[in-house]
Amino acid sequence: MILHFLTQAVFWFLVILTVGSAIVVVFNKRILHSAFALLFTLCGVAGLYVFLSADFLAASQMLVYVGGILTLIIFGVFLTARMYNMSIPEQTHQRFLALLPVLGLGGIIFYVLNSAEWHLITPMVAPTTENLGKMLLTTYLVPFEVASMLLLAALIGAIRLARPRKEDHDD
Amino acid sequence: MIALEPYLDLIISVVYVVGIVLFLSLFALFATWLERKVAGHIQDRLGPMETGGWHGWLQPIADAIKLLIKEDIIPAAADKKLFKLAPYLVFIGSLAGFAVLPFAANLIGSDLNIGVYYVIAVTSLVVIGILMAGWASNNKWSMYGAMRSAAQMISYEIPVALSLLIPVMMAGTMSMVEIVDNQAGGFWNWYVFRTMPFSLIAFVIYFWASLAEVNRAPFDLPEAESELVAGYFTEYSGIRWAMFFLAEYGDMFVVSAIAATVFLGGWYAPFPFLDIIPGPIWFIGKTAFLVFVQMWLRWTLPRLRVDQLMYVCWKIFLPFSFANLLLVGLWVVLKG
Amino acid sequence: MTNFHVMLAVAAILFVLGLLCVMTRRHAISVLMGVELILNSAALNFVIFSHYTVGNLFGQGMAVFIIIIAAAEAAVALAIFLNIYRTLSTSEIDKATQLKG
Amino acid sequence: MSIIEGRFEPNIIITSVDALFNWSRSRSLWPITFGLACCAIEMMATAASRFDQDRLGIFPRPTPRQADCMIVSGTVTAKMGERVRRLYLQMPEPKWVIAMGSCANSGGPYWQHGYHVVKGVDQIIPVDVYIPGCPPRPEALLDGFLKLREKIEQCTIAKKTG
Repeated sequence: MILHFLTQAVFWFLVILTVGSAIVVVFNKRILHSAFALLFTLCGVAGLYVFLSADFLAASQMLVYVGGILTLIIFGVFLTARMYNMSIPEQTHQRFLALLPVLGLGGIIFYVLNSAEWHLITPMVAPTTENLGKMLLTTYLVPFEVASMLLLAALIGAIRLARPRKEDHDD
Repeated sequence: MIALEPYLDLIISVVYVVGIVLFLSLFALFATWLERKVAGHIQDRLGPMETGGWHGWLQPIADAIKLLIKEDIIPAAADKKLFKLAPYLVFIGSLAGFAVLPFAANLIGSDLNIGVYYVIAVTSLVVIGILMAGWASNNKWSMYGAMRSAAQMISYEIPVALSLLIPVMMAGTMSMVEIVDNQAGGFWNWYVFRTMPFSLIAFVIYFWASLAEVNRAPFDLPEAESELVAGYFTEYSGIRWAMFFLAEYGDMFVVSAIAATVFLGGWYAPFPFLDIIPGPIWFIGKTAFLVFVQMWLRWTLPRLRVDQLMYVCWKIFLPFSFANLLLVGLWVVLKG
Repeated sequence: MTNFHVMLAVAAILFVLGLLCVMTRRHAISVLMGVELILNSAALNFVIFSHYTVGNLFGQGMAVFIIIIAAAEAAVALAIFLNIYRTLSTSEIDKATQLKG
Repeated sequence: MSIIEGRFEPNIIITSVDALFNWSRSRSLWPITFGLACCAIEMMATAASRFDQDRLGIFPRPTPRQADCMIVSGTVTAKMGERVRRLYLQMPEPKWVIAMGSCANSGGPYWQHGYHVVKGVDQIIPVDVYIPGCPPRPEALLDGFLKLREKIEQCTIAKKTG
């Protein structure tokens, strides 16, 4: 009983963490605060993956999103803003105009969520890493290889794009 | 009388967590003492001698109490929220690694089936914490230190992960306990000595890259006193700085413990007849030895330049790790 | 209301918030953060459905691909933003109105 | 000041806590080294293998935020005085200052005609221990630290009376 209660408490904590920090990401005026709030959103989603018995995905989320993408984003902010301006403020535009379609879409999504009849099964809780690996290297081998090629192409392209041009420096 | 039976797991976990936090603090405290002794003896000095009688063993306690009661400065121009948050993130990143360290066959926080991968994943929190600390301090030295540190840690994560994949491949599992169990029975079964010389190369690459992961010399550019004052924690004082310090020594322990687990046979003795000595002693002993080697290197080698640091990672460690990985893969396939 | 519904709601909220972020914010990197929110919500949805309604791992496989694509996208996007900042010295995407570098 | 200081009346608990705190503070004096002139060479010698100030737990820190005391070793010019003061203000409480050598004590050889030299660092920051000499030997600096210990051991966290 108490274990169930604790699990539910952790679950709700993760939900609130995810949603709350996502709100900060969207509405905070300081872009770096947004970036650091994104950290908590990503961690919250990783925690939700654990509840969905997707352990490998949770670790990947931490590794790729937090360790890779988020660091890239923060570096991006540092490199494209005046670094010593502590607030790095940002103006938003058309907030109220944008709210209309977004709220409409959200309403539709929630209506569907509420009205649809889901055929739920009893979820299985088991380690998934091995089966996931087998799946990626048999059924999904071609998409997997394509994704590797995509990563390689993105890597080379990003280096090519971000490199300073010849005339930019003298040596 | 309340029936304790259903809560036993919970109580055990809570006790374990408290124990780990205590262990981390005590280890970090006495590692600072050991570091000063090692530094002293390498430089033909003695290190702390006076405080507390025998070889100054109370020195870390005095330092800790002093830091606890020191004024806690938050610079007026700093970003106060992030400034306060950053030490906790770094500390959590370091502490989370302890969850999967197998002190013995059944003395482990949680034997995750993705153990090795988990450790690599939670270390990312440290990078973000350091970036946060560096930026929130509003100090150019902190900023440079944080940028260097983040660049270095992200780059060196790749050789670390690639070299850790080699024992994972040989064991066929990422669970810490199973990896150690595959190395039972004498030091010739340890992964560092199997598939010579590939796994030895992997071990060396892992150890060097992990030095850069935890910002230790010769890769301690983020804290280079002569150029960056104290790197990303320049503005931190008192207890907040102590948390960074704790996390740094905790990280040293974690990376050494992983090396001991996946390469050096974890809690098993080097000779089977020595197995009467309990596992945790072997495990902590091996880890402490690697920590000692880290200190030894710190006080022996000069610091690298930034471009040399990146050169070593991307042009030496990375190709070697890739070739290594391919060859070990071939070995595993051929052996069936 | 079960965990299933709560998680679906979380995914939906993340999607909506991401959309709002993409639509309202000006700084290029904020827009990128909105895109990350949307991608996260999609991946979360895949995993929820694969766990609760199908019972196999295909949804998780899809989420792995989403993470891979997000990594590639972030790297390329930041390289482009860096170039925009270098040539136009602004990081607001509205100002980048010409294709000539 | 840290949070606990100056809030309690002196009593038996406070005095024993005082003993512990003063012990820790006096045994772990981390100086920010302010090497300004020839005295700095002697200060470095104090840290090196022959005199080994680390025996006493004296461990130099690069940043004022983590330091407990400041060794002003050498000639403080008027221009440097500002920096000395700023770094002193950046140190967290409780903090102490050791003035090392004649220049830092009183202006030294520049006391009369040195238009550019501060006549003693105590004109800009409070000094706890003066070490005479030009420059003082490492033993003198160590003795200065021992004198500072004696001073710290008389501190209390209790409310100041009177």
